[in-house]
Amino acid sequence: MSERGYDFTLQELMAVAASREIHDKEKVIVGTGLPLLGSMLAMRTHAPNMIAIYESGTIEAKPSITPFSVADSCLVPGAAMQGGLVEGLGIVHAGELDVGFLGGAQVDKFGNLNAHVIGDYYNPTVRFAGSGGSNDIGCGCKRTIVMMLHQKRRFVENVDFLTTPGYLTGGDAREKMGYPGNGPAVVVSTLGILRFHPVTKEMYLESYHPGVTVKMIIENTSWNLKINDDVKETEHPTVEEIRILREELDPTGIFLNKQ
Amino acid sequence: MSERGYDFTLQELMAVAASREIHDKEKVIVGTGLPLLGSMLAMRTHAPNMIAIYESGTIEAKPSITPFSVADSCLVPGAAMQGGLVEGLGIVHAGELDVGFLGGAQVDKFGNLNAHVIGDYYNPTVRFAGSGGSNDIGCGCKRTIVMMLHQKRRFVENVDFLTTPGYLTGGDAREKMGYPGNGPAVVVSTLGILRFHPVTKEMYLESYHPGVTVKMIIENTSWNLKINDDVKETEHPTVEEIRILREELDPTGIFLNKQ
Amino acid sequence: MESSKIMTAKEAVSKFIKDGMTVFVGGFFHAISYTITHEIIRQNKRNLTICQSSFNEHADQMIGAGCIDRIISSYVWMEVFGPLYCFRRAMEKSIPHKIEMEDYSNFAMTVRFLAGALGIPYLPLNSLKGSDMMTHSQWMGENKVKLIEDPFGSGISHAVVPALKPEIGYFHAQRADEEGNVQMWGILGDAPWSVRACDKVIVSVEEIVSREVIGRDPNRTILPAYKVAAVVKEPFGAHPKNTQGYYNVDRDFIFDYIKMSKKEETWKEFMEEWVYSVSDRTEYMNKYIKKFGFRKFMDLKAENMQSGSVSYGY
Amino acid sequence: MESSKIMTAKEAVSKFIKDGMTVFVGGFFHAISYTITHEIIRQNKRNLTICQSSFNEHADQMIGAGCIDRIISSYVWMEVFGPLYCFRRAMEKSIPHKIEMEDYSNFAMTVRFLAGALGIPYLPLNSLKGSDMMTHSQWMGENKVKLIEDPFGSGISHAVVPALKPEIGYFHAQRADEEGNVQMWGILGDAPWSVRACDKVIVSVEEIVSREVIGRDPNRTILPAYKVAAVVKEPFGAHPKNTQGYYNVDRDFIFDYIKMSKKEETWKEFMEEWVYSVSDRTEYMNKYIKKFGFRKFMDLKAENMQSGSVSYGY
Repeated sequence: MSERGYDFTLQELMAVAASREIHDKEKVIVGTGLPLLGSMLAMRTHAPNMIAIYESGTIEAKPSITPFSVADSCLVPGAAMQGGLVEGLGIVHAGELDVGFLGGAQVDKFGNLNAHVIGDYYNPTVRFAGSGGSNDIGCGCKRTIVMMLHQKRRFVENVDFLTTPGYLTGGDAREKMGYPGNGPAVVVSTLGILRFHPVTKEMYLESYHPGVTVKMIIENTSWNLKINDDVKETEHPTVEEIRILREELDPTGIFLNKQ
Repeated sequence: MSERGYDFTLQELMAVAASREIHDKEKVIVGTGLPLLGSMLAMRTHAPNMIAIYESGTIEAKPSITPFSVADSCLVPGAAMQGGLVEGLGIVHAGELDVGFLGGAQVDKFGNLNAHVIGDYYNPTVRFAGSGGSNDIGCGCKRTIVMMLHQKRRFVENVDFLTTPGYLTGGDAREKMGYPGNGPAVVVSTLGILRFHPVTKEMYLESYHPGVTVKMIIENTSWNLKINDDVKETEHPTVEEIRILREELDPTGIFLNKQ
Repeated sequence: MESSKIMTAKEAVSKFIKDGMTVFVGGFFHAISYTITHEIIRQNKRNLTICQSSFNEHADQMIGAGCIDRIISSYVWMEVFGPLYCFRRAMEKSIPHKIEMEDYSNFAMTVRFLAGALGIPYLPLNSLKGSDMMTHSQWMGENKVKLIEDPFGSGISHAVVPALKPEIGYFHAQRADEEGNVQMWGILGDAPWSVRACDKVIVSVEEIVSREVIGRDPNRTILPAYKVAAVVKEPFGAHPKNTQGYYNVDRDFIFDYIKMSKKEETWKEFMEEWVYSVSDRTEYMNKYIKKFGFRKFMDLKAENMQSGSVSYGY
Repeated sequence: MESSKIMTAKEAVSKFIKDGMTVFVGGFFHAISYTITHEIIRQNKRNLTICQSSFNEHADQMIGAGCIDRIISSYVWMEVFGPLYCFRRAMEKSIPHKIEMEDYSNFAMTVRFLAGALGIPYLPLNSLKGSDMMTHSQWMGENKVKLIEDPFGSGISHAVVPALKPEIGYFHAQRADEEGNVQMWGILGDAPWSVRACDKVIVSVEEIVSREVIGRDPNRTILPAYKVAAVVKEPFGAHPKNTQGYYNVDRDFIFDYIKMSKKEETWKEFMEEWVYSVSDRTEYMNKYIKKFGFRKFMDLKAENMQSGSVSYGY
């Protein structure tokens, strides 16, 4: 991709899109990979007072290098507080955090996620990691940002196993459950950015990434995807955002040059 | 009191009696006052491997001076572990401790204790401290040692308020409740030592202190107290026990010379 | 974080503690914030509900001063030091006015805060059941505690208590940075869970340290800055109680308080001398040293007993 | 206490881990006891149920070696490093034999241990409900989790999970004394509650220190000696994982494991080289340094970043 006289990759675009979902002063439970880069980028741009929290119980981590794991030793020195999982996830469960990141093998139109199996739970074709903290983050954070590979077998009518609730069957189904958190705010996929209708809670396409067409996105989604009336191209990263990602956050290209 | 050529006070006799209830290697939740002196005496005589635990979350305290409070700062340096109440009482609640000490304003014949009020709960004649950790200790410790002033208004038919369960209505009433702990093993009173019948769970007199008669004890008990067939005088402290109490544990007489 | 939360006790109490609030009060005998407690009394706060696993003379002083309507706790007393007379006068004789207490066990209180901090709605216990605390309630009624059969079929019923999440809390600790990351050691009391259960917390500390000092030993932190509304720097802020590493209990002072509080008249004299006639903690400590002398003051100060250092390197 | 609990990993596993037991395995990515894990594999333990909030390659190796029948956890994977192929082969193709996993969320697992440690019989949660983890169970059936209406009348139902109290547990930490008082810092994972929930615990540590060193900083202790059955002194006992203050993660080694484990054949080669053909951790580290060189070994070693010391005086 080349725009405005500079290059950026799809990974970089997604990291930037994730970063822009975070507001200043928010408490964010940060994962690994793109969510981590997105969060760290937000802190270096428009959200300098964002509080980075890790599942492993690290609060306000200030790593001098980019961590490789939610339990990376580099997260601990300099952190404001270090506990265990009961500290890291307890505040998620109590509804104290603003933003969490989610992913998975499948997502449906109401943002429900599957991180367990493809096929039958008791005789899986493919077995994945399981929930880890995803279910807790999906139930507890005020809002969540879902990051997904956009493929037809991943954007499905019904998930094979519901690991983490989005809006369940849509409408007020989630509200009735009384979770502390309000559900997914956005899906940043490899093809576009999708949000949820305020009443029906059904996913719709807000923007397509540079080089991607709405048609491609429809073809890569199993259900009849709703398209926003003013669907547009995803906003591009700025030169400064790309510079920070490449020079400050991933100087050796270990995170962004993988795909 | 003068026996075997030396003196001891009632307080000292009671501390020694409490000490003798503790076996080596037991985990004991230690209170203040006489229970504390009894426990420390046990560790210096027949129970050198007793583990002293405090409600305040101190495990294996090794104070160089006798603590004045369960939260005395002298308990902390040198302890094996220091946490908070959730650590101190969590292991009581989980049924991990062998012995706890209890007291109160009233006790009935099944060892139920009142530490809340004399009179009506909502309009008390006298209001006391409340449970503190007593209820937890009474429910959770494998066995408890009750220390009481032996007076008719304290050894009552029915407690005005049941703070800490002994054997409730007797027989298998306590067992049915399914507490982790098995209830009071002994009452060390200011007049004698009392235990509980293995089946009926009713309190009976095992021994009377030197200078006290069975008649005096009956007169100072509100219900028709059962007397053991071979009721005898309470065993006297040894010279060494008294020496340790006076010279090592309470050299300034602050605990034992109060009454 | 962008801004300092350091302010005086006067400012913190005035800004964050309102009449009628449910206020968590930290400390288990050790490290009780007398600086905030006395400020609440001087500012004449009214109709407070105070909660803490176990209360000492700090509750007694607020009760005598008429600040308190309700108490949620397991204990209001001063161990072997003796009873608390304002508490008794209020409970037995409605002096200065009637107060109510919702009685729990110490562990039940502690885990009510634990549940509050973790967002766990209620907790079943092995304690409480069979006691009259199950059947007697002042104002919570059906919401105080319930006896519920184990849904997992053990055949046992448990006392079930609801989570407790106070609107505001205050406590005393050894140190914090200006943003409000708090480190505490020694006896933690119902902390860390109680302070984490509060919506917002005022903390008084012996020392303010830099964020960098906090970051060198992050396992020592018991409360992160985002929960903290105000940081009050107050050396000897827990006197007459102890603060591990800083000063010991002032037993004589506590015995004197208990003696003076036996009668309303002498209790008022004590309060006039140590609370109402001083405007802040600095005046209090000046008065203390003037009255008892520098030697007595220095006797309270702690010996230096170092923890030793560990490495957090990677 | 009267006697030392120091023994070798071989002795500890032989003495305390029996076929068919439910074994808690400590560490959350950080500080996983590979020394005990490898010894379990070498001693060919069978029919174990393993439980931990989240599992990494240590589970994968035990699964591949046929030690495991059942897993209670929220996660078996290696984050961005990749999937665990023995786990997948066992779940998808019953190689080397069929295994079952009881799936919870990470927080649900963590508080199942918390409840176990505190004697709390069960806990209600905001998580889990609405997910298929509520309706799917391998062997616990009705005892896995229940949906129960809030007895305090909020109108909300909660997923309720039972306490978990494993018969035996093992974990890795920085240091312990010979009696088994364990101190740990950095990322605690599901500790301290998980290790406290176990009846008995084997701990491997980087260093043995005196009881006096433990007593200088008792807030650092996460497990008291009375819960500990064995103390195994094993420097680099968590390699290829990290131990804060001692050594960093060996990323190359983990990537290599994941690559080798894609096929059964190459997985067996890896295991032969690093587990079966060495008799203990000392031989393992000798082989490591011989193969990768002293420089690579030294690159893993942690920098010195001191916590600083505080005073516990009074």
